Amino acid sequence: MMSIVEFLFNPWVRGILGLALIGIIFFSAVITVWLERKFGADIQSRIGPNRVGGRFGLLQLIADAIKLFTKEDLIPAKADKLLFVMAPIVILGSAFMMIVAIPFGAIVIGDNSYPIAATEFDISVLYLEAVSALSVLGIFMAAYGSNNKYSMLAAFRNIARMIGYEVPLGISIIGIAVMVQSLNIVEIAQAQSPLWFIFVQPIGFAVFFISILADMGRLPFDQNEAEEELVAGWGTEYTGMRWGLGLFAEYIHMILGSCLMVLLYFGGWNLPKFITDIYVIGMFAPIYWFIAKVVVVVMTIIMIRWALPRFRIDQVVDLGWKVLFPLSVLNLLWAVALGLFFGA
Amino acid sequence: MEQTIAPSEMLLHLGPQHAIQPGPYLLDLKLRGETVVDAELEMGYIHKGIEKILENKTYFQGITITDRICYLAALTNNEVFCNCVEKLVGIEPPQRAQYIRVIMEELSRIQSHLLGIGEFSTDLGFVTMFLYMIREREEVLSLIDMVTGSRITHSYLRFGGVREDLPEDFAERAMSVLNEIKKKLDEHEDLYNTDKIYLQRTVGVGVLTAKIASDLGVSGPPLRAAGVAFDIRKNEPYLVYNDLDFKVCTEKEGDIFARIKVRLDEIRESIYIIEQAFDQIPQGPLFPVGTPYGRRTPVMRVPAGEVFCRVEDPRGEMGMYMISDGSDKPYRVKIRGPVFPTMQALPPLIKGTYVADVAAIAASMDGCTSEADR
Amino acid sequence: MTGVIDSYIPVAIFFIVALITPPVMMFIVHQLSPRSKAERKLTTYECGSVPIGEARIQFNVEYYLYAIAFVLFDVEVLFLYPWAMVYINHGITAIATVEMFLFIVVVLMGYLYLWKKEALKWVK
Amino acid sequence: MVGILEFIVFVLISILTIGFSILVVTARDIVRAALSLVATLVSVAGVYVLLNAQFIGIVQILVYVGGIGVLILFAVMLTTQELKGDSDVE
Repeated sequence: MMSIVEFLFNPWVRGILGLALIGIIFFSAVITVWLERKFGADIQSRIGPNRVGGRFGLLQLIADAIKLFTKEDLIPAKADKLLFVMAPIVILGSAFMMIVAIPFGAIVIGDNSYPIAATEFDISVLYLEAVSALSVLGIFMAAYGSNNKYSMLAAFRNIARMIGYEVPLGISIIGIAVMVQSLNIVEIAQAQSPLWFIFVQPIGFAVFFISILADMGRLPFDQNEAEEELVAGWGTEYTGMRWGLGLFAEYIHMILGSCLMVLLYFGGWNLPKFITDIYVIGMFAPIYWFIAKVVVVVMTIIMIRWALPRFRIDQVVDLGWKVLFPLSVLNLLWAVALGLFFGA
Repeated sequence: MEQTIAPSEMLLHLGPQHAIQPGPYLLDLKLRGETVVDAELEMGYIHKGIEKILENKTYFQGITITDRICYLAALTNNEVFCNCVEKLVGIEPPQRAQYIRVIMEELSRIQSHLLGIGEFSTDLGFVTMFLYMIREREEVLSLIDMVTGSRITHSYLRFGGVREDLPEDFAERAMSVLNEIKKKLDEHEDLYNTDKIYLQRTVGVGVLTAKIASDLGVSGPPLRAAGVAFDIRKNEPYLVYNDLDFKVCTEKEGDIFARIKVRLDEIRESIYIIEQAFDQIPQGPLFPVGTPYGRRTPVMRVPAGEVFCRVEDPRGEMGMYMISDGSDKPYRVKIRGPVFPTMQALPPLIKGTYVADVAAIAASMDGCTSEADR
Repeated sequence: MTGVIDSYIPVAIFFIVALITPPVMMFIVHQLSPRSKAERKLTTYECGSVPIGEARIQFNVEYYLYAIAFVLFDVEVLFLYPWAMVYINHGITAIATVEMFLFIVVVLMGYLYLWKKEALKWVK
Repeated sequence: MVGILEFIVFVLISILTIGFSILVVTARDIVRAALSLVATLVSVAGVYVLLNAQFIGIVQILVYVGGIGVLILFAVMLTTQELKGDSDVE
């Protein structure tokens, strides 16, 4: 038994097995695309995709995949071909690199819990923040590469939004780190086993939630893809799969953002011991529990998308600097006070 | 607009094929960063030559053509055309026909405003509201469909009357639908009035002052939102609007919020008008008795003369100038549509705003390119 | 095979996979998708009009002060991370807390200065 | 074995770093140069991680790519770009 665990904890084995997570996340991104349409349709009291067939229009997914794979790949004549080709790699790479550090639940055997993550290191939260910022550069590359005015406007909006929300996001994460005295996401998740941090730091959660929505570019903050003025944002010149890669990266970002939210504020996968003690079922129960929470968060994000109009870009940046930044500092002070009270 | 571009400026075409547009037109923007420095409007991409076509069709055939001026206001376009011919011939529709016309035109106004508000909502990224509006518009279209037999191009009006009488239980069914819409409208307006993002995006943005509006000849909701109580139904009543009680909805601010508010209010006013019309509608013939005019008027010669008529379109003042030389076809038809002047107000409005506001402002004017280009 | 560095081996594996995936995908697409030649297809999209001027202009970033402020605050936030790890249970709680409080106050002063000087305004 | 592996990785990262830094000075499109600079900084982050200074490595990415990189792009976009003309930038 121990030897198997040891084998599984070999970083090489872990890394290669972890690649399966990419497949799973990719697949759940596809599911999320469908969910977004279907759930959105429910909110708007219409049927949604139903023409292709399958129960609940599920075959639509396959139809979409076929479409993406068989569309002609065009590179505009005026494009900077190198940047144009590299951009989706950077955008998708940023999403993939995030998957490494996120634990997707855990398997509990006896008193030990083994998080399902490709790797585990001390500063994974910081790492996630750093890697997710890379996609902004990818989007800039796409815009500059495709030499399209709408794309350029979109890329600059994207950067403006990033510089507005990265700081509050960072400070709200410090608020968590101060309580746990760790930046390891597994430890942060486990530290919440009696009490979720959303109840401890409601302000911090609000800041984090809004910032991560902005980071993901979901609707009140999707100025970079406002089709009413910027057509398709950075992806205007992209066709078929090249665009599809960017789309998937976006949805992967959304899922990973939701995972992060669950891990930081909704208690991760932790379950009371009497549940995890049940043989076999208890072993995997944390995974289901984690997935259920992530699904709820994803649904909430989708709901927000269909329920709100869009901010203007200057209003977005104002919100980040003038409201969220002070709030996040306030939350930090509150977290320090709590940390001193309980930690010392 | 000057074609010279400073190195830090960008000349961006919005259109002719763009998501903000109900039809193709070209909006050239000169941008400095996100700010619109200069704007130019170019129209005429879907000129259909309707005025010329009308001159080459008999009067009766012309009715069908006027449907095509604007697909959202087919009934009012019919009305202005029939009005002109009726004035030239010197007949007046009987009371019942007039009431039916009022009912149908107000229904048409309701569906047009619903679509206008909905389209505007999409341009703020508020797709759900668009679908809610469309859902309610479908109900209204079904009502119109019950009477006219078609949803978009009705060809319902005839010289001196209307083509069909109302179905038997139309009043009850219409009122039940309309009351439902009124209830939903309260909900929607509540949402519009309280949503912080919506208010940030609309209040004080794209202010059309009464002066600019009247200088450019803007009419309809954009003008009324600027505080000018101008409504042909009140100022120069046609049909039986004199006998009906309604108020002209105005707002003072002239911004996007006010324009949408005026439209929402006008839907309520229209419902109120329809309610009264159902109460007051008399029994009687659909066409003036003792005249040859009826559902089918194959060849008619209209006495020579000229006439100008105007009605209140959902988008404003719809005028038609017609010269007859005594033959079976009009000698000259000139349409004064409400949208062309409204569109002219766009460049001054969007100058100095942000790119994101362009979509919102353009949609809040509720232009119908089809009608502007004719 | 122990050491902190080992936990970065999966990161490296993922990095390589992230580099390889899109080209592989595009290779499949190239096998499946149709090819056709037409000059006009490769023109820049601008709502059906012929673009006037370049997209790569000297872009007027009205909000560059935000960017500078962002770099400053980003770095300042980073100083807080190590502090958050060690300020308790290392015998320096009192002094670390006071010092960090001072640090935050200084940062906030800078923030207020920015606000006062209207650097946090989209268009000046 | 670890030593050899580390050495190989180090050599790879060095080649990347040096290659990108050469691109910074040779690229004629100024935005390409800026992006190469960012790529250089990312590779340097790899060196830091290899030196067991993970925190510095990630701070490198966060500050230099997220912050400084964007600032450089802004600065570059504010300049007049007369340096265009890489072989496939037409």
